[in-house]
Amino acid sequence: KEAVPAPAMRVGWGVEPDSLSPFVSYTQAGAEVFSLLYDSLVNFDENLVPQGNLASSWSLSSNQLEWTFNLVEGVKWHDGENFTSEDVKFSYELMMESGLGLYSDFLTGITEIECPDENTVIIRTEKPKANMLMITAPIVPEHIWKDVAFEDLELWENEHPIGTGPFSFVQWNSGEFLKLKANSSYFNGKPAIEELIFVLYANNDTMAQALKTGELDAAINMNVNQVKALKKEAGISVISAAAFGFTELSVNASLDPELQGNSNLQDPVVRQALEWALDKQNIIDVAYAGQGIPGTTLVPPDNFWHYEPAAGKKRSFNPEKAKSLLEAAGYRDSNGDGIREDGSGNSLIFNFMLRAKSAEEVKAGQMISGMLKNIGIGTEIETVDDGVLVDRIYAGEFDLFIWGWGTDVDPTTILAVMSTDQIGNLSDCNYSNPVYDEMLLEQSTLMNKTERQKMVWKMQEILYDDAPYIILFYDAAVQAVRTDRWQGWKQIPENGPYFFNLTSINYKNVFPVSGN
Amino acid sequence: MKSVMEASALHVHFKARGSFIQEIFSNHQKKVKAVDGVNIQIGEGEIFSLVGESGSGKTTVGKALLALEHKTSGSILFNGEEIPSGTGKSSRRFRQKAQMIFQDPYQSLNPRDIVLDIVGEPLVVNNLIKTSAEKRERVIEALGWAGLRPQEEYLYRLPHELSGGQRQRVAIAAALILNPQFIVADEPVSMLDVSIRADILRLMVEMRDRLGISYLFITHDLSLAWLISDRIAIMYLGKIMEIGSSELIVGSSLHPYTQALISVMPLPRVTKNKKRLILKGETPDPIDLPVGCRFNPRCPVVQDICRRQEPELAEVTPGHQVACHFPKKLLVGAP
Amino acid sequence: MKETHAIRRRKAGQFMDSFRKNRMGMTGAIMLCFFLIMAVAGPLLLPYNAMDFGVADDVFAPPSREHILGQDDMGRDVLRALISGARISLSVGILSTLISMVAGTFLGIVAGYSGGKIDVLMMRFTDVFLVLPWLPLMLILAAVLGSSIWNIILVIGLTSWAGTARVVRAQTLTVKERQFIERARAIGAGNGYIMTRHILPNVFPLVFANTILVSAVAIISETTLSFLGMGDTLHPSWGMMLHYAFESGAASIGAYWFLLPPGLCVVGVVLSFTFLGYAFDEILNPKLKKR
Amino acid sequence: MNRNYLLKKIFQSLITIFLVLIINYILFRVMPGDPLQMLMRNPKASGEAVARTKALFGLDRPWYAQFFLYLRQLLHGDLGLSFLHKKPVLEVIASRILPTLLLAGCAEVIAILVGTVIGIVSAWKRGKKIDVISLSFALVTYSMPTFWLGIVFVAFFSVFLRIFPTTGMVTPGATFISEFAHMVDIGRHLVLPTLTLSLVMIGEYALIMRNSLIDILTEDFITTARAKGFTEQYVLRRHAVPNALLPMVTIVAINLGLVIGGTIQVETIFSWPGLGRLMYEALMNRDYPLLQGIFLLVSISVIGANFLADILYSYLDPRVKG
Amino acid sequence: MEMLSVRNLVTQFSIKAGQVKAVDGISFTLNEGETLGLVGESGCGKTTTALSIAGLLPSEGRVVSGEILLSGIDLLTLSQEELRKRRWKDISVIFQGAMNALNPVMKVGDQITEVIMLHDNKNYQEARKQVRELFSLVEIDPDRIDGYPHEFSGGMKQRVMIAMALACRPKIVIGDEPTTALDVMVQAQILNLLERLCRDIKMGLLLITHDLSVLGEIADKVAVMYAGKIVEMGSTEDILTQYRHPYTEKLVHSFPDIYGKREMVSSIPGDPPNLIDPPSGCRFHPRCSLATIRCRTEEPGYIDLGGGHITACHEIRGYEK
Ligand SMILES: Nc1ncnc2c1ncn2[C@@H]1O[C@H](COP(=O)(O)OP(=O)(O)OP(=O)(O)O)[C@@H](O)[C@H]1O
Ligand SMILES: Nc1ncnc2c1ncn2[C@@H]1O[C@H](COP(=O)(O)OP(=O)(O)OP(=O)(O)O)[C@@H](O)[C@H]1O
Ligand SMILES: [Mg+2]
Ligand SMILES: [Mg+2]
Repeated sequence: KEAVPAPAMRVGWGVEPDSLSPFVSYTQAGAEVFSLLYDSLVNFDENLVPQGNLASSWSLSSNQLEWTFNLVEGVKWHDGENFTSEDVKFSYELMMESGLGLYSDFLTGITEIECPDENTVIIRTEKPKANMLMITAPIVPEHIWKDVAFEDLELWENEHPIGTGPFSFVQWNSGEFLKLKANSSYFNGKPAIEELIFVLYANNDTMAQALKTGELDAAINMNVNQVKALKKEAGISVISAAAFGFTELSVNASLDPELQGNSNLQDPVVRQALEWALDKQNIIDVAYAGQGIPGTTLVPPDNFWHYEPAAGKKRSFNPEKAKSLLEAAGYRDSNGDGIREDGSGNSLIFNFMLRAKSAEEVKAGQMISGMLKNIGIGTEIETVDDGVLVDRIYAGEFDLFIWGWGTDVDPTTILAVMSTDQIGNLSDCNYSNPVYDEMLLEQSTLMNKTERQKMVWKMQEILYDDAPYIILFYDAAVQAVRTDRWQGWKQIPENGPYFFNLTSINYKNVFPVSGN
Repeated sequence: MKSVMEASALHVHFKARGSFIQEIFSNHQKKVKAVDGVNIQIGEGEIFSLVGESGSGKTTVGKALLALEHKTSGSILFNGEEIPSGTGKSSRRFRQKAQMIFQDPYQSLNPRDIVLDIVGEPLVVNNLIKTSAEKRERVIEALGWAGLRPQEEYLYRLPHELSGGQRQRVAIAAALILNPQFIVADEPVSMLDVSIRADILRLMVEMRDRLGISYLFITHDLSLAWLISDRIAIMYLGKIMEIGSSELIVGSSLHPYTQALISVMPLPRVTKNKKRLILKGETPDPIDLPVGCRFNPRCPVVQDICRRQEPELAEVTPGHQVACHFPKKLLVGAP
Repeated sequence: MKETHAIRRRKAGQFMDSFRKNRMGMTGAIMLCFFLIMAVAGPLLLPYNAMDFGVADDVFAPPSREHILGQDDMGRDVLRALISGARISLSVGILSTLISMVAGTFLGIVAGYSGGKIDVLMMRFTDVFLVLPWLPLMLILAAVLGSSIWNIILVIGLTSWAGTARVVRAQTLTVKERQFIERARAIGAGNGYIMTRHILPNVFPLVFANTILVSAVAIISETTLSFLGMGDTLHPSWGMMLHYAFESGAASIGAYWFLLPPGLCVVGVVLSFTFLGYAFDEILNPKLKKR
Repeated sequence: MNRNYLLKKIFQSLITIFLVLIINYILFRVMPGDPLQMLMRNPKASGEAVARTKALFGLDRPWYAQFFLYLRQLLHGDLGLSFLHKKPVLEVIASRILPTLLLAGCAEVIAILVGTVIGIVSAWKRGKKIDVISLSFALVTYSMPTFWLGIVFVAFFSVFLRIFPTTGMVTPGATFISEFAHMVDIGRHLVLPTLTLSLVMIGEYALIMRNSLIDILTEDFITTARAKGFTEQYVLRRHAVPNALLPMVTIVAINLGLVIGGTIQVETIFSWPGLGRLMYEALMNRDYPLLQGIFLLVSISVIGANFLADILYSYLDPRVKG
Repeated sequence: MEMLSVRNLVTQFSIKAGQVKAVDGISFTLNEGETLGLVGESGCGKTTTALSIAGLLPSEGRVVSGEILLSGIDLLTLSQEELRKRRWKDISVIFQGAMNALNPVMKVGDQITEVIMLHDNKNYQEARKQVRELFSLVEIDPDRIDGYPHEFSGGMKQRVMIAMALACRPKIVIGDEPTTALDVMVQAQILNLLERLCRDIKMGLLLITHDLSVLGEIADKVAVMYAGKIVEMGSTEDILTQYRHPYTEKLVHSFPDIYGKREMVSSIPGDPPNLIDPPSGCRFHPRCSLATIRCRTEEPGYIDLGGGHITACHEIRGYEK
């Protein structure tokens, strides 16, 4: 209809990057865009197994402390400059030095980077570094970034990003759209999408409408309820894929006597009883339109590191079990008001914060509140906005709330949330366990995958038993694409999402339906 | 005759709404000299009239006498004592003794109140009654004085259910209920139909005769003043031009302004070829008073001195004071 | 004081006569009655439990014999939710209007009657509330106070008094010039007495018409706040229903039974208030009296 | 134009602006949510980095010092840095202001025109069928929540009829053959949001115009004009309407603040890239400087509009004096 | 020469409570250059008479019957459009309260030019020239032609209204209480002006007032109205001194006469009648001291007392001529 040179692809999304600078952005949308504009040393294949990207091959020294990466030759930046090993060294060092950006965490443990020649990078580490091949940090051009003063790094907008990636930057109208175009001289071959336009939608209802009317070719952050409806539309493929993340009921498990939470939550029995009381499938069905998988531990299933409790140990919906656990532990309803009291007569009534931002979480919260009522636990629901919630978490003035996490391929980041040193920072349940803390450090140095898996499983088991988090379910990413316009769409990994899947494979591989 | 109310050298000046810059930055405020040195004495049982054009300051004098307008200078003695200003006890007592009747009976009664409340309000405000039965009793009495009979029929009416004359009677009843000694009646009949004016005027005279109330009767209609008052003062731009008994003022006025007023007064007789003294122009701006005699720009017999020196009010014949350099009778009027 | 009552009745009677002839006013009254009955009696007939969630198949189930208006995003009966929402929406509208009316009337009368510096300051203060963007101001206040139903009422009340204050002040200024105020002063009445006994009753009729229009705005405000996620989830108003309808994509998935009824109800209630306010204005505003 | 009157109005406006500044400032200090938390999107920032950021935004000083700092910066036209965008607030606002002006401007103009016409017609034909119909129409639309009307419009016009695009201001990322094609594209996107925003405002304008005109029509000078032998239309146009328009001038200016509220809703529904949505995002992200900036800007524009209205008023109504 | 002749004019207002018989069969004539005064208490139908003649009744008012002949043409038979074209050209009106009769946002000069342009087909410049002349005629500085009404004093506004009324040289000018609300001195100025204009321009003036005393100064003839009817009519002299009707008598005696005896003026007892359901017989009978049974039942006809002096009273014998 409009004068658009085909083939252009319009992708609707609900959030846009907070910045185009890898040192400033902390969002998933940002990461997605960086994966298109920039390349990293390695990235993931369709099964999320690391593969070479800018690095054509690599080797690890026998003491496991020195990595040598051989780079692809003849790679050029979007502005025509040559890409060299110095760019890699520059990027990594800048990230490590500033500590800014989504990627700097992955670089911990690196002690030295050396560039013996233009196409070789040597990276030395203090201890063996298990996640070295999980680093997807974008390599930025030294010839541009060297002019940015270190103090300004946090404010420098990177308004016109130059990368080596499959797409180059055209235009960003913040609040409207972000436009990229195919990098015709991409060393891995030019993508079939000539123009890639991400369109920001302030609400996902109109986004779905736009997909239906054909204003969009794909939509990323769809509403769970739309799955059913869109399935009926011809030419649209809608998926509800296992996303990289989970939603949890977080419990204030702090043992600190100074903190303000309800002290009965310090008892693991109470926390476990909470989980026994929840019909997770029902919550998913009603509050999330059936999209999601009941959850157990912090690492999502389909991931090599995921630990699934044995059948005998697993806490599934069983209110009777919850009640008997509580009875046994001495929580009885002694005054007949339907709410249990502890030994000293304090009612088991918990403050329960829900994020006003998320309609689904509020719904889930209301259902949970009802389910807990059934086992004699009262809740006082408060819907708050994120600012308030964060304040209260830091002040320790909370009992229960619902929120979620996104996860990586590598389990370290998410497992770190539960470490003692994250209290007051990332930890939002104030969980503390010295044994766990030690294991967290150790697993990151285990180069043997099986060994490391064992330890990671053990950590998850500890958490499952202590239940500071009650993992409600693993999130589903609802995404839809118009298959009557583009073909070759792949879910990554198997049953995974089309977009936001830690790779840029779909953008590089889809091609127009002939005759369109 | 003992004087009930006595004002001497009364000045009331208002801040002129000057320009915004002046209001903020300048101390030199322009003033409207609404009342500019007025002396009057009102005797016991006397009806004293104040006559003048619109804007001459009649109402302001009346309000100042009742302490409803802040006087700029001068003294006001009520029964020989300076009238109180604040809201203290003595002020309360004064309010009860001195009352006011307003011009517009359509405006001066709260349209949402019934007669009982309107007339009884002075009692309530001044805490003079304890029970509502007492209030009712006193209201009925006052309505009787004002000639609204049978009283019960009026008690629960709203103002809009009364005729103009009845309304003014209600207002009078409300003024009488506190047994005042002195009443300022500010144009009490000017809004009423001619056919009912007489009743109200008669009522006022009757009250004077029966209760010995003194009146300051404010009017722009000289003939009404002549009709009911003992003495008349003619006011022009905040100053009194002439004072004297009714007969003297109407019959042998000495000030050209008074004479002009009399000559243009409409009369219920054929006056087609009457000789009238119609003053040219309009009343000057009270903010910018003319130098000398304030009447000089319109005076038909103006002389040089009138433009330089302001004449003082001086007694010409006993009981007849005029503020004019050349008081004499001009040949105008009389059909 | 039998007679006083009789007078009141007489006045009320006159008012009713004019009102009955006013077609829009009557329409508004009938509509409002409908919603009032819905709010008062409805929950007795069709009680609603916000915790009464369904199972998977109930979510967005279209209208059926059992659920005349279908089921909502959590499988609850839309009709019942609607009825229970009436109570919330109406109470929010009425209570917040009360706050705004009391505050606006008080400030308006005091400013108008006092005049001078007090007036200038109070009116500038009022201006601030008129010039600050209203919806974001409400959103911020709601965020500050937290989104319980009482806070919502407070927030709407606090942000909507400025208009009333202006109307009241303007009216006070004209009433103040009436002679009966002067007369009250002449008999020794104090300012407080004059303001409450004389100004207030004469200002009130116009305030009243204005107030009804404010209620209409208050209900829309509540709806909007809820829609933007600042409502009280535990007391779902129509606005909250619309919020969930929209958040769960009711429009795009075609669940019109969840999107249209709450919207129409809001329009209905607001319209009834608007019609009433319009009619009262026609009747009580002397400026609009027929020649 | 009376110089005095002008000065007085300027002075009054300045007082209001000052009060707005104070309230604006206080408002954002009492908001929950630690701004620093929002500011440091990097959750693992070192203490040093936190201190640096604090200093950058002046958050390390006592509140009064912050206020004076704020005032001083304001005097230099500096509204601070947006927490969220890490850009000068003014720059962020500037990038979003045009779409809002376009949308709100079009909607206001339509609402004023249509509202006035409805008001005139229904006052003139008071009590007649056309009065009842046009007024009912205006009041019904007035009673609709803006966002709801928007949703219904999208469902009907964009999805069912498919005659207007659902969202946005332009077809995203499209390249246009000519500037004209670009305009047409914007125009097509503009229709629904404008319609939504204007419909909900028409009612108020219609009602005010109607009441004001009815009031004027009872004035003696209207009888005089009729007596002079002019046609009804002439009397209406030349004598009644100019007088009746006076209150509209004030109302339109005051309503500007309300329009902004409306744009938040419309811009959210239609993903219009304007100030309303920016404000909503800023609110959701505790971007104080940005919010403060927008508030200040909006307030000052409303004050400015009121000021212009006053001037226009004094021009239209010669009775107004200083 | 007879210019205006009103015959049996009946005008009513339809209101909720019923039909207000505001004007109930009045007849009079007005000759060229003559001034007829119409006097009566508030609400007796004076303004309604004026509005009926000028064809300006509000929508609820209606001329029920009668004739209004202007130079022999019955205005009531004309179409709206014809009437509109004749307005101001034939009959102009000076309204009660000039402060409200002028459009506050329009220059006074323009308010006059527009009517000249409409009826006399002149262009703006010509019309303006004429307005300046009119201003001189009514003794206003012609340079104030571009002023706004609020810049004028009450008396000047009234002069502007007079100038406007004269703009198209009408045959008849109706003055509805043109001097009420003005100070005596200004009132005298205005009356003087009107008197002079009547004489110079030879227009007929219908002067409506509730103040009988002003008529002594200016009117040739006076008609006394009571409750929608003319109860007595005659030369000014006749009415003020040779009155025959008890109402006229009471009215005359309501005004103090400073050249007469200083005695209390009289008032008329009772309330004005309800015009929806007026009293039977003579409408004045409930307030009349001479009323007999006949007055209560039989409506009096006009008795011609000669010289154009007529009165409607059964008890006319009660007076000595
Ligand atoms: N409150 C006030 N502030 C400023 N000026 C005032 C005030 N009250 C009266 N004036 C001015 O004082 C002068 C005298 O006013 P006042 O009301 O006393 O006149 P008046 O003789 O009673 O006139 P009227 O016959 O119209 O009632 C007028 O010029 C008036 O404008
Ligand atoms: N528009 C109207 N609707 C109903 N009744 C009316 C209307 N206009 C006038 N009347 C009634 O008609 C009667 C005559 O009114 P009119 O205005 O002619 O009196 P008037 O003699 O001019 O009185 P005034 O001296 O007060 O001007 C009055 O009883 C009045 O109430
Ligand atoms: Mg006065
Ligand atoms: Mg009249």
